[in-house]
Amino acid sequence: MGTAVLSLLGKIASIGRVAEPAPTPPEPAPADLARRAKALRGSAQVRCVDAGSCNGCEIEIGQAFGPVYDVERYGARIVASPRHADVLLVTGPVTRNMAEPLRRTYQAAAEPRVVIAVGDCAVDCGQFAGGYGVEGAVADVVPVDLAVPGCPPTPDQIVAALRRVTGR
Amino acid sequence: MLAISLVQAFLVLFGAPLLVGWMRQLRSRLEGRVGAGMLQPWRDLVKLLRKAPQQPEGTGPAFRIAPLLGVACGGVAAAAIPLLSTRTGLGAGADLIAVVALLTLATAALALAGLDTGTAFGGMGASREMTITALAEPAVLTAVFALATRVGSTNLPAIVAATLNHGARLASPATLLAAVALGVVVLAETGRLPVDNPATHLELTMMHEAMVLEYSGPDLALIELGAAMRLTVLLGLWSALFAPWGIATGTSVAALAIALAALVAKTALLGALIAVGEVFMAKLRLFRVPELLAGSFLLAVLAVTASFFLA
Amino acid sequence: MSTDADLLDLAAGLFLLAAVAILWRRDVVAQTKWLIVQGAALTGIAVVLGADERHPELYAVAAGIGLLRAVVLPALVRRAIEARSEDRETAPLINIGASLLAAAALVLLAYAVTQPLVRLEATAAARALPVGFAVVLIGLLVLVTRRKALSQIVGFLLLDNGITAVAFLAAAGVPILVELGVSFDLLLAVLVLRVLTARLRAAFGSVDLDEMRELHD
Amino acid sequence: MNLVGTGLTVAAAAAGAATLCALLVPVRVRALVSGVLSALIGVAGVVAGGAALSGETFARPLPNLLPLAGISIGVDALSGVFLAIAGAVTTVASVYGIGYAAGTGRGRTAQALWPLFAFSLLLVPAAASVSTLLVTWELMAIGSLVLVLCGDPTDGRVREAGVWYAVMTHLGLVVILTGLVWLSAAAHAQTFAGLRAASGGLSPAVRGGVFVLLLVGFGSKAGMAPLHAWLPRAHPEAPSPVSALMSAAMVNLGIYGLVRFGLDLLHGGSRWWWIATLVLGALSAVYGIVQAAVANDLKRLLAYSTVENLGLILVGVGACGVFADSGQPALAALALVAALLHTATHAAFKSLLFLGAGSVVHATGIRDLDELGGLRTRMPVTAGLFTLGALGAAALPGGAGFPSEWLLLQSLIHGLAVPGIVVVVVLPVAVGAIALSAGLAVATFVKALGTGFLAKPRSPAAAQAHEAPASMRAGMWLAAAACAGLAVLPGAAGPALARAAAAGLRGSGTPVSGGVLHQLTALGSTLSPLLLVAVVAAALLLLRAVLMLASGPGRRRAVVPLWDCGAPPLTARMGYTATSFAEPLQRVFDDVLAPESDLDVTPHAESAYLVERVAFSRAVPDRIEHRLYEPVLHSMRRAGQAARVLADGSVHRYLGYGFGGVLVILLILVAAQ
Repeated sequence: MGTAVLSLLGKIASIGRVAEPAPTPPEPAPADLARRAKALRGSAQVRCVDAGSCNGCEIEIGQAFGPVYDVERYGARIVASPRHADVLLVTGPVTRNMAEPLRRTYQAAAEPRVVIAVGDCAVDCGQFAGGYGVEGAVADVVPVDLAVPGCPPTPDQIVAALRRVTGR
Repeated sequence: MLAISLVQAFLVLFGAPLLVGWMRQLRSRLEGRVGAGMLQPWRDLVKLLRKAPQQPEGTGPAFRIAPLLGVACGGVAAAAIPLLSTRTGLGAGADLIAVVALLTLATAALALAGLDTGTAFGGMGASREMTITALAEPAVLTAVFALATRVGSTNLPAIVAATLNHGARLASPATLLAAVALGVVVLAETGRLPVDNPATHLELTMMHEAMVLEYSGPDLALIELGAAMRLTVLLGLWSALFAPWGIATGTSVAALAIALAALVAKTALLGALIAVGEVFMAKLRLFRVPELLAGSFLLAVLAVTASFFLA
Repeated sequence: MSTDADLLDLAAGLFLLAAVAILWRRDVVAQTKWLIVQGAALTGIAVVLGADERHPELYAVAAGIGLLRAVVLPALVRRAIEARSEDRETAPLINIGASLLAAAALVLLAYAVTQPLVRLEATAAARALPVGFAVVLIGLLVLVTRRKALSQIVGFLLLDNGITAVAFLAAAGVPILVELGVSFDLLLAVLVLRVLTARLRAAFGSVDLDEMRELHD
Repeated sequence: MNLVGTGLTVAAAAAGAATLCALLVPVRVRALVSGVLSALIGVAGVVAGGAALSGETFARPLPNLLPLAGISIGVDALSGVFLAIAGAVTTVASVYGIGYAAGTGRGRTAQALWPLFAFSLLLVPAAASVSTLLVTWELMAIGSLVLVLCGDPTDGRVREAGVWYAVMTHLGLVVILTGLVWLSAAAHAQTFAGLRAASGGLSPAVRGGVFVLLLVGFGSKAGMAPLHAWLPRAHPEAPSPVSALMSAAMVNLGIYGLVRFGLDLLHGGSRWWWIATLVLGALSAVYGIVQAAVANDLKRLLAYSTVENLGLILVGVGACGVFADSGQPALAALALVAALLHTATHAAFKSLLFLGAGSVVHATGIRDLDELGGLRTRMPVTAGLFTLGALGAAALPGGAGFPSEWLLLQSLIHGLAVPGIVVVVVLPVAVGAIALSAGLAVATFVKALGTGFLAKPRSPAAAQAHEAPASMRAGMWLAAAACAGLAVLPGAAGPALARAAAAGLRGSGTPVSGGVLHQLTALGSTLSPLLLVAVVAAALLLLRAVLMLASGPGRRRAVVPLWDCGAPPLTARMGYTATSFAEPLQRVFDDVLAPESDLDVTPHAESAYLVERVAFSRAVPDRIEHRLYEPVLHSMRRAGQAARVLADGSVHRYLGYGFGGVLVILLILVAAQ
């Protein structure tokens, strides 16, 4: 306590807000997704599933939830259990070992639920297409609603995708 | 006055998520974020209530009743505590020990629900939560003892009214020590830092969160609402005991309006204190928590003795 | 009840709280911070007594105490700590929880023991007497149950604060000379301990008293 | 011959009849007939007790029944409490016992002894003279001992428990005997009336000495630490109805002895008696519940919880003594009422819990919580009723234990009006102890319920459990009704208990007048459990209805698989067992419990670095037993070895010993003249 607290307070005061100003909202989601997005009423609990990615996308997702991009301001929040989740952020090509867990994660999330495939690998297996351990793209295992291309996609792409779900 | 009790209950019911939202908003501002706004918890609740209800295989009544019981106990406690006026409806039921017991009942029910799932995390959370609750009890009741002896009753309205009539008592060491002791317990019972981290996503460090991993949809909404109400009720109780300014002793509308403003201000202030404090605090190791609670028990004992050899 | 009495009670309560906190915290730096608080509380007690019993010279004593207890001695301890940053954690012989419970028992004991004195005169000072006594006992507890020489110094200071408080509350303000004498030999003691620990550290690299046992044979 | 007398007579008749039937009636209907008759004993006891509580008294000497002293029966309101409790528990346990005995074919001896034991439980509080008390006490001890041994003769643990129980209960009897003989010799009286009149004139030293002896003797029967060692051994091994009768009715009589002699006949005595009682009570409460929290044998857990609750009752009795000694009749009465009320509530929920545990053992043959689990689906009634009992034992709102513990705390809180340093020092500690035991009780019974009845079955036996037969369920329902009644309407028992308290404090120079009783109700009536329960229930229903409306019609819960982190299967071995649930608590109280754990790693044959098998075992033995009893037993064994040298089997030597003894006595006589 004491000096440490004061110095930290000083930092907080001097730095202030680090979040960047909100970019223009993205175009609304496709129809079927829009219906569910409306049901979510501007709040999206997010569960990340690494179906076999190189962790590049995880780093970007981490950035998206960090103070600078701050997707939480749009009502998205990471949760610890798929039971609590409305949105699954799936990254990487689905490996044989992760196919079943991914299916079960999808089952565990209560309706209405949204699946976002993050990164080229998730969209179309990218680099790893046809790899011996690869089951396929995320869409081959669970129904995908939104795709965020890029290797890795930039945080604001991820933020944009989540904003289309929360509609804020 | 039954009306006052009902007002209090609904006040807490609707205000609790706002308090949580306020604390989260403050916290994210301190972290340099923009924050989701004070209404976010309500958005979450409404959404969860609309989601499809699920029942995990092999779970039974305990799992289904616990969320309801959490909210119900929170509401009854809110109705019993003199938040707005000392003339609450449950005059006889508004007993300090009874209120504490009610909140413990809700905790026990949730722990049973956690065990009912039969998953490792549910059991883990239940075991830890009950350990903390069990060890917090002595500090609570001894502090209650210290407060009750001067009034000669554990009836909450009586205690609050007595404090309102003798403001000087608030400055006495006994009250201060009891305040610190109960403050520590409130942190422990509401699962805030340094006892539990409400924002953790790592199962192995969870207590409260681990118990509710199986809940989803409306049940989860009730669980979160219950937790928020618990926090609000305990903060309201604390402020009623140690900062009762503004609480009406009658039932006149003007006095109640003032009391309402005072209540909002006090609760918001306490919430802000906790939120700011959590920025500077790390979670204690599970087996350091008993030390914390033993310390608060010691403070409570000091409060009892102090109420004899001082003031 | 007069406001003076209330203030005295407050100061006494703070005094006790600081002792408890010192027992509670593991970090010696935090303990020294609480020592400062306790010194301030002690000064407060002296001032209130001075105002209460119209002893202007007590203000001087209070000033001296404030300077010594709230500034000089904690500063010395801090210096000693900065000299050796590695043993800031006190390694208690009995775990913190147990020693806290023991402290609770000690406070009750202090209360029970000092009752006859309190009954003699019903002044606020007399009623606050058990606080001082309790702090003496807690100081002894710290002295006994802490391994590191540094935290023992802290315990020693705690003990002395308690003695001073008892002297004040019992005798309603000891003569300046006594007080100064006590404080000075205390100062000496601290200096000696510091030198000693510095030497030991130079010789053995650590100030864990358990390891000093080896010096016997 | 008023209602009390009639009740006792009927009970005696029923006891005789039940015993005869157990011996003569063919085995098919034996259980039914003797069970019904034993239940009749209980009902008669309840009637007698109720009559006594409503103010009737009954006294009758039966001089010819026993040579020399004769038997004298006397019942007042205080005895009434314990009569009623013992009777009620007997009724419940007998009804339950019908199905239990039919199921396990409990032996003829057991069924013949059961009524006698039950009747002796009614006789002890009805005794009105020292000799009567001692006789009935011994009857009770023998009866319970044989019934314990009826558990399972082949089981070694049963035999061991029997030995422990036999030794300790008879040592207790010897101590009580010494105390009472000393008392009546000093007071030149052996009827209670005579003692009450005479004991005022005794010297404080004598009365103090007598009280210490009685505290030890009665305390050991009441499971007061450190004399509790027999309880967690005997209660689990006995057949469950017997456990219920012992744990809910028999141990109470230790309390009765203390109140009757200490407060009534010895006139309250001096303050240190009661401080000692209070402190020992607080110690038993905390030690008992800490042991219960880490126990994983269901019945052992319940037995330790009995130690805890009797400790709480002792705290109440001690507080009552202290207040009475410092001239606070209202407070003394309040504390005693709290103690008696807790005796009643404890009897209710503990009999329910032991009967529930009995059904579990009956259905699975398992007592180890680690191997149970998932019983809720197969035996719903037992699970539901056990929940009610657990709620009571955890002293949570809606549970039977809540009002009584609340009242106890009230008496202590008001007690700080009493002057005296010791009081001020002791009461906060007592409150802390009560609070800790209350908190740990919640954890303990969440464990018992959650790992025993919820979750997944952890053994085949638990998976194939079956609901208890009708008569056993009926017994549990009766006990549950008692629990519910005491939980929501404890006030109904108020006046009766106040009368009992007045009777208990009669001797101690603190007249409990009508005014005091009024004060008492004023102190005690600030809580209305009924209101509390009703409001919570109303809130629950309201919430449920609102949710129904909000979610709209036709939204049914979709049954989904448990979240297994994506990696099936989720087996019962992954769930938390009772041991793992209690592990944090056990680590917190390590210094108190001193658990013995043993890790045995067997390396692989080829390499010392490859582990082939790891065996881990942990036991939490009763530490007091270890540190206090084993040294004593050891030294006694050594003494025995030494004595064997003297006894080498030669008849002449034995005759020589006898002759020498006679000579010594003669010499003493000569010297005395």
